[in-house]
Amino acid sequence: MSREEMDARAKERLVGIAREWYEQMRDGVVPYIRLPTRTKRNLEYDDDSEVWKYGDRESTRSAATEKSAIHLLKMAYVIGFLKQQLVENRSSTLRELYYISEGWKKAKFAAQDESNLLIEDLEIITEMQREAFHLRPEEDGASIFGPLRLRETTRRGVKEIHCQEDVGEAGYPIPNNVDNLEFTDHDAKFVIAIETGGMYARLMENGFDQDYGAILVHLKGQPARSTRRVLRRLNESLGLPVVVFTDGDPWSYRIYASVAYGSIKSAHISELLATPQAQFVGVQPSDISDYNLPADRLTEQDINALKAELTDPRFATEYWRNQIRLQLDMRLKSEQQAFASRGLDFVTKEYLPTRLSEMGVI
Amino acid sequence: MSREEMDARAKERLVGIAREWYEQMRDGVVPYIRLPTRTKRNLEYDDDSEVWKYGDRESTRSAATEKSAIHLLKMAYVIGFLKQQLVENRSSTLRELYYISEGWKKAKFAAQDESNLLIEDLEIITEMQREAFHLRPEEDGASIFGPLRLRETTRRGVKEIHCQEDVGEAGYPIPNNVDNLEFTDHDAKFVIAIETGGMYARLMENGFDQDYGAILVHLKGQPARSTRRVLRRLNESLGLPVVVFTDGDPWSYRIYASVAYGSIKSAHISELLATPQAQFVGVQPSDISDYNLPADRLTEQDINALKAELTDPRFATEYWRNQIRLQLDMRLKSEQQAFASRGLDFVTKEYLPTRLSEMGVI
Amino acid sequence: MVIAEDLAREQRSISVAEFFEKNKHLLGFDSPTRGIITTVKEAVDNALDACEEAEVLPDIFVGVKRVEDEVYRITVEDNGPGIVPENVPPVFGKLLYGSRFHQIRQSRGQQGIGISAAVLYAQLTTGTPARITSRTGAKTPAHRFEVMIRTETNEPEVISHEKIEWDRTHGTRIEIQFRSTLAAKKRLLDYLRLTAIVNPHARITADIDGEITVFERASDEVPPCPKPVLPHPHGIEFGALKRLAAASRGTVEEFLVGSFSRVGKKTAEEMISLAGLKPSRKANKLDSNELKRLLEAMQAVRVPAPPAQQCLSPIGEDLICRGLEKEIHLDFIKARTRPSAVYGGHSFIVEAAIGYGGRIPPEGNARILRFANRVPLLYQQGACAITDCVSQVNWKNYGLAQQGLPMGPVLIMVHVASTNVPFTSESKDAIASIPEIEREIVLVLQELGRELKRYLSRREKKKLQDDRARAVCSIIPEIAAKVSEIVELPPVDTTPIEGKIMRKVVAKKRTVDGKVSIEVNNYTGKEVEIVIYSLSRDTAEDAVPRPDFVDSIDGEYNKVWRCALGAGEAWRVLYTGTGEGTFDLRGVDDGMKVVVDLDV
Amino acid sequence: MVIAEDLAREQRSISVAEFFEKNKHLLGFDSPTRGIITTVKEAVDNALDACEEAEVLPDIFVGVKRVEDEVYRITVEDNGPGIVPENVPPVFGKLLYGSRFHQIRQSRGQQGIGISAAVLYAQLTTGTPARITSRTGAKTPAHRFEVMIRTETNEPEVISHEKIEWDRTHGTRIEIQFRSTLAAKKRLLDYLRLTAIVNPHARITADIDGEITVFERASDEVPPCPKPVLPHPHGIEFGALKRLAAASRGTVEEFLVGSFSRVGKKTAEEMISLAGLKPSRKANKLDSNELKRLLEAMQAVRVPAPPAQQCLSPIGEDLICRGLEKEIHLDFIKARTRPSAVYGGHSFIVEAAIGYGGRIPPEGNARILRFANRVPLLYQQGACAITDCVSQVNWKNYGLAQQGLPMGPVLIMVHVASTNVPFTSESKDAIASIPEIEREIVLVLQELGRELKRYLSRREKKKLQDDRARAVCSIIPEIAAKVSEIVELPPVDTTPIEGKIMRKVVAKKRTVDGKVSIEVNNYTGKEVEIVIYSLSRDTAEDAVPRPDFVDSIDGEYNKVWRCALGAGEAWRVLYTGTGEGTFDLRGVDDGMKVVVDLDV
Repeated sequence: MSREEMDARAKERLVGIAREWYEQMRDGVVPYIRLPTRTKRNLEYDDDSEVWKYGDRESTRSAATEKSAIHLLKMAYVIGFLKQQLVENRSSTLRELYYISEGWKKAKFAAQDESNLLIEDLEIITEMQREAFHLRPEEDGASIFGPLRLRETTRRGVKEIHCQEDVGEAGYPIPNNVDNLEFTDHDAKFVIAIETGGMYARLMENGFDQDYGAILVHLKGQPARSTRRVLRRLNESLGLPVVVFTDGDPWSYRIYASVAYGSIKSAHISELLATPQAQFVGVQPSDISDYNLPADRLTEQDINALKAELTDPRFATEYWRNQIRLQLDMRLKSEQQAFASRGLDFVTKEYLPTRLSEMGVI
Repeated sequence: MSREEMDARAKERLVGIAREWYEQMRDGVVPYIRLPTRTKRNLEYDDDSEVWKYGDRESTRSAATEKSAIHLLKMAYVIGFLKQQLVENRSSTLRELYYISEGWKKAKFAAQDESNLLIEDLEIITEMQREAFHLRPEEDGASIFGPLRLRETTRRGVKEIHCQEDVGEAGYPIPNNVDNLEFTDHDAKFVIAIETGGMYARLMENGFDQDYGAILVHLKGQPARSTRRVLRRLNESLGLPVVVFTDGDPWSYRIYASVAYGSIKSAHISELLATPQAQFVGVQPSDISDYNLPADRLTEQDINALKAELTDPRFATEYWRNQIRLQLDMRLKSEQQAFASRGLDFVTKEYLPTRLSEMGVI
Repeated sequence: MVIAEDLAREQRSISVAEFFEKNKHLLGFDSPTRGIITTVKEAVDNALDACEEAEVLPDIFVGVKRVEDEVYRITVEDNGPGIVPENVPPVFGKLLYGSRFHQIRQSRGQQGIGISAAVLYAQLTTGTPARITSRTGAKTPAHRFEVMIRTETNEPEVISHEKIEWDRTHGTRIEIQFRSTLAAKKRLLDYLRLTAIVNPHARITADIDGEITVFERASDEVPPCPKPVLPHPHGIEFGALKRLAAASRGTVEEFLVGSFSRVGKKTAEEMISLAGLKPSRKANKLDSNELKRLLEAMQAVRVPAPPAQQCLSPIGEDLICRGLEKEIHLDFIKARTRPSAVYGGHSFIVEAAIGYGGRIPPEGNARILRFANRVPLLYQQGACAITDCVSQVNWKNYGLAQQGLPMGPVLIMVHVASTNVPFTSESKDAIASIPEIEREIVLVLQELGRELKRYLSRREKKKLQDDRARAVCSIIPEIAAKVSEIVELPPVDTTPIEGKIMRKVVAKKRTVDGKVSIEVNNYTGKEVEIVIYSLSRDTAEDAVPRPDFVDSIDGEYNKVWRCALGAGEAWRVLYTGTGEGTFDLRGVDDGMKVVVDLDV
Repeated sequence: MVIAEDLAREQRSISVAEFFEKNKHLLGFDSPTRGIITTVKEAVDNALDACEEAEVLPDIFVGVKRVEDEVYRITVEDNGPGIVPENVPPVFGKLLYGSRFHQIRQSRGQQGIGISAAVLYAQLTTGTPARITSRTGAKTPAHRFEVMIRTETNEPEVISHEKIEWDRTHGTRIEIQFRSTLAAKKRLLDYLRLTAIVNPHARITADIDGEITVFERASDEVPPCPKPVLPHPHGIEFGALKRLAAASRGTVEEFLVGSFSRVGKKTAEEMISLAGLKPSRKANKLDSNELKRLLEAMQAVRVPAPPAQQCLSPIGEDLICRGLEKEIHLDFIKARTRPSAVYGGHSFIVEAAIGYGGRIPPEGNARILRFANRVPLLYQQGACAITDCVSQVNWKNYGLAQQGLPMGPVLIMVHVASTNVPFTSESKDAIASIPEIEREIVLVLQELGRELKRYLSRREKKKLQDDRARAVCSIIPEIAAKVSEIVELPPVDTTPIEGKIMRKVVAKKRTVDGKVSIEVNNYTGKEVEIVIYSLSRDTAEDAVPRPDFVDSIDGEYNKVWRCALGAGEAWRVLYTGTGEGTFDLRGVDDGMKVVVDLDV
């Protein structure tokens, strides 16, 4: 689809929402909107796309209460603004949107969170991504280092970049809008997504990308949408296996889950963001005992998060149940850099080769 | 200085510390170490280098108390480890160092903070930077976008990169060790360092770099050492004015101060990190009222931070005192993206041109 | 032996007056300031008791006047039955002399200590006698006495006695002089106000050093005077039983029936047989062992509760509310009188009230008003079972903040009426913690808590609804405006929606393709009877349903439909026409309806 | 008039026994469980008072024995002076009869109510008389009485009276029967233990239903018996003055000097002239106005505080500590007796103690022990001025946690001794809040708080020092090892440093270029006298300073130096030699020295 076609469709769908409200009010109906319930319990596995999506539970927001009426009013203002932006071919960040609402009186956002949630609602209703509304995410993009050549269409023209040869030690930074990205060539066997910068640099220093034909992707914590889309595309269009290497704690498992299955917040666009084939490397709870890693005691929050994961459909496999129960028994967690306690080379010379060949990746 | 010479000097200085202790103990003296007091009150302006440095106040850590004895023991272990690393030509992150200490029994670090502070102590004593000990910082480097060509020496060879032409929309990411960086050419009139990603993208989208010959540097909050060193070098070796554009709150003024004057934590290497000529653009407290920007009320912490700044020698100018007092009167703060409330182009078409020409930069 | 005899020489009897002179604080005379309040309280208690016994509507005067530097004259005068002259000296000049000690019934004073203690402390601080004026009826003269107490013997000493003229036909007046201060003036007025609240049939006039305050009656009915009852068999102890039996002349059966309340012939027989005694035995011939068996039997047999109706005089829910409302402005007030209950053979009734809002300060602890036998308790709030019970109740359940005591604009009033109120000390400041009484207090407070909660949540709900409806009606038009702008169509009318949300009756008229439709929706919660008027040139001959009435005026037809619409129901009429003309709905308050003519 | 006469017929006098029978709780007999404790307490108080008056070391037996289902016999027997037979019936069978009521001095019992109230309640619950055995000396027989109280008249009724044989030569034994339970057994023992603490000269043997507990004496000295004193002119009220004056036979001057304490001729003259009276006037002829002037004058003239030494008997700091330590294991104990003070003309003395650690539970509130006139206060802790004062003190200043009361393993004991302890009620459970007394209590607690703080911070400091020194001496060798490894040199010896840090005396010998040096550093805080021995083949003829003594043994020379080294001083000797041989330092404990021979 061309950019113009995409813009026209986005505008049409946004205005469609307003049109429905118009008709409701004309018929004496208090305007309302229906949305899928955005909770863990309404996540369902979609066999076709192999990702987790929202199920059939819906909730209705009707302007019959003050809170919901204000919500609809804000949504109306946002639709109006986005329509204008599309007409003028401008773009903006969510934060800017938040400040623009300053002039909207009752429809002014009280906090950034609110405008973010509202944009997610619009994504769900229109079945389009915020980028289609010309909204720029502000999240930090991650970095890529490895045998990959790509082409990025920027406002300043088309750039061709090789992610080992044309970049500095910090690698290639993933732009916000990966729709403008095209992978032209590669010499890789798999992609390894890494949670922390320290480990990313360790793999680079130790030449892991060269030795094993790996594309290193630094996730920078909970990965941004753009990072997740790049991973999915590396997997899908280049056919490369994707593995995820994180710390060994419940929050890191959620990082893996958001790469592999999509997150609850963005279940409406899981098909674009999730990489169902992504595999978890570690740190596994069993690694903590197997390698006697330096570990911290689980906090109350950690334990609660692990218990929540036991009821999370995305972790409903035997592998995860065993690992999580093991961790709840041990009451310990470790970071990925904890492998340093066994020497700086241990992770690239011992742990990863063993683990990846077990997993059948190398 | 060659890499080998640099390594030899680092090793010599580190071992020198141990030698001193050896001699103290041989003479029946409880081993000790002297360090400048690292507080705001011990910051002094150095007329020669035009930066703030530690003054003459010193504190002594003597192994006569358990806490200090443990500290010295840890320092001894770290010196031993770094000596070894230099001998073997390896490198590591602070986090890895922290995990390596696992095997050091009594000398094991209780928290990451502790190893960071200890490394800073060693920097002060040896008058060298941690990079010289082959310690990699883990901080996120910032990004550059603008008419600048540079050459980076990486483990994988030398790369030549132009920061508009050879990079994607995310710009050029600054590597951890900027000693390996060389600026080869540029077509810029000044450098603008920007606190938030949203504003960085706004300037890029609006073509501010092209229209005004600006090198955009995204600070990503409190700037990393590598970012501050890049700014200093852009100023010093290319002779470009540096301006800093942040949010309008006390924490952001500290970002400016750390660029311009150095931070308290790193006053021992201010000469390398600080850019005394850097000027503050905004958001100024007076902008909040002049442009009627959307603003939040100052919190108790904000107010305390502003009051602390009134006693900070780095803010002891009439300009800053007036601005800070004005803000304490208004009890308001604004973010830089708050300019969006006056339209998406306001900041690049109105605010920055006016402000920069007032400042004599354009 | 020498020592014991030495010691023996020191031994002697102590008069009860000496005892209480030394232990002032036990009777509430621990400070000069407090002395005034205690004196007024004792005198007013006696006045109210006397009026109640005489079935007179009390009219009481209280005066406090400075006579010299630190000396005050306290005067309390009533319109009661008066005191016969022979009794004036012992009533005022002897501790432990009175009429109510041996009676089992609710009364304010009981021990015969209070007023004579005031006389005792007055003479202790100023050396002056008490002056009492009393008259028992129109046909007798008034007598004036000056009385002191001989501390060593606890006997009255009459300093002077004369017959005088008095404008009152009956009543008593006491004047005593006290060394004191007026620091507690506010507290004294508080005491009188509280007394007025629980004695709504009394008028009290106070003259505090020239400043007059009148507490008017809230009721003109004299409450019934409680009648003495016999002791209850479950409340008797061995020593008392032994004494009663020794004084009896009849058989055991006669003794039981005649000396105890609620014991009939049958009950007495059951007790006697359970005790293994012959009913014909004389009660005064029973030995200790037999009496013990009898006592056990008396406890074992079921006996109805004592006749509380007769011996107690609760204020009643209505009069409590009236009394409180008269003196304190409140938004909400509810009172409860519990059924009578028993502890250790003594009847008691707990009454309580809870007030909210009005002029009660919205911050801080709830105000707690404690009463026992219609007497306010002013001191030692912290040591009182009432306070303790108030703290025990979980007021958070009832919508109040609580830190020990409940907080906020709340007033809690508790009245314990009993034939024997268990005070923690003779100064009668606080009720002792007796489980049976505490249980009743907690129960009544919980009942009232539930009432309060109902009130608060009704209030909260109403407020929320109003807020919400108002907000919605100001937001929906804005949504409509913005949405209309986005879809680039004329502004949409939102009045029907507003009606729906405001829970009103909404009538809409709309004409499409030559057919006029009028639709009425009753969004209120109640059935409404409405009349729809449509004045236009349309004849509406094909209207379904047909109009109840059509009136032709200058070529226009006024069509009238009547209908009853249940809550949530809709009514609709359809007829051929152009839709011009006027249209209205009647039968519902203007505030409750929205009429929208979409053809205009 | 009819009404008044009706009412008059009901009026009658109430006996004090009736009054207290009805108001059991006022004297501490509100529950059967508590009744036992109150009875034991009253009897033990009387026994201790009697022994004190007779200057006998008390030996008291307390027995509680179940005689039937719920009936207990309570026995208290002492070795006091006994009671003469004529006085036994009124002492035990009449309320308000006693020897100490009119005396101004510290005593446990005072009102003459306690023990007869116990007799009253015993007969009320079981109908049995009290049995009293008493003997006043070896030459007289013992008398046994059975006594009851006629409630209506408050007069004793002797049921039986006989002379009997008794193995005691003097003493009193009372036995009464009570309907009760033994639920409060622990509390009863607590009461006896506390009594033993504040009466360290008493031995108390308890037999609670067969279980024997003996509280032994901590002291064999009989405390002096407080002597009665005359009333203090500042503590007199008008009524009392009037009464005293009326009873006087002499002149005003004689009256003042003879009837009041601390009033000499000069003071009396000052008062009389200030009152504008003639000194020659007879006191009993003064009229009310003159007496008022005299009273004012008596208040105006400065008079020394009452003679507390004579009329009060504090326990004393030493005996308080011994009493507490005997019964409770403590790590720290400190007691303070304040100077005597006055409130309302009554002398009082506050004593207190604070204990820490030992067997006191480390969690929860501090344990508070309250005493008045050597009697423990068991009930109503919350209503007592002592508790209030404990809460008022900011214990956080003294190193204790505090939530209202201080917390942790702390015991706080407060004893108030007075000629007239102001109780909140006649059950004598709690001391009323009198500013003068509260001030003294707070002051003594603050004094003790400072002592406690000193103790705690000494303890803390010592602990820190030890911890630190131990830690340092285990870390420094590790630093040395690591540092030696880094610099690639032989391991460095760290024993001298350890000595320095452990605050020891460190002696080091080192030989460089044929010169032996011995250096001694005194790192302790005290001067030490040391002797240095160096046994080697070196003659040390050029030693500076020269050895005090050289002994030659088999070709070796034992060189001996003596010196006194002040804290922080160093001593050094230098001589030519090889440095071989042995070397030692004496005169300091092994634990206090470090000797390092760097030549070995």
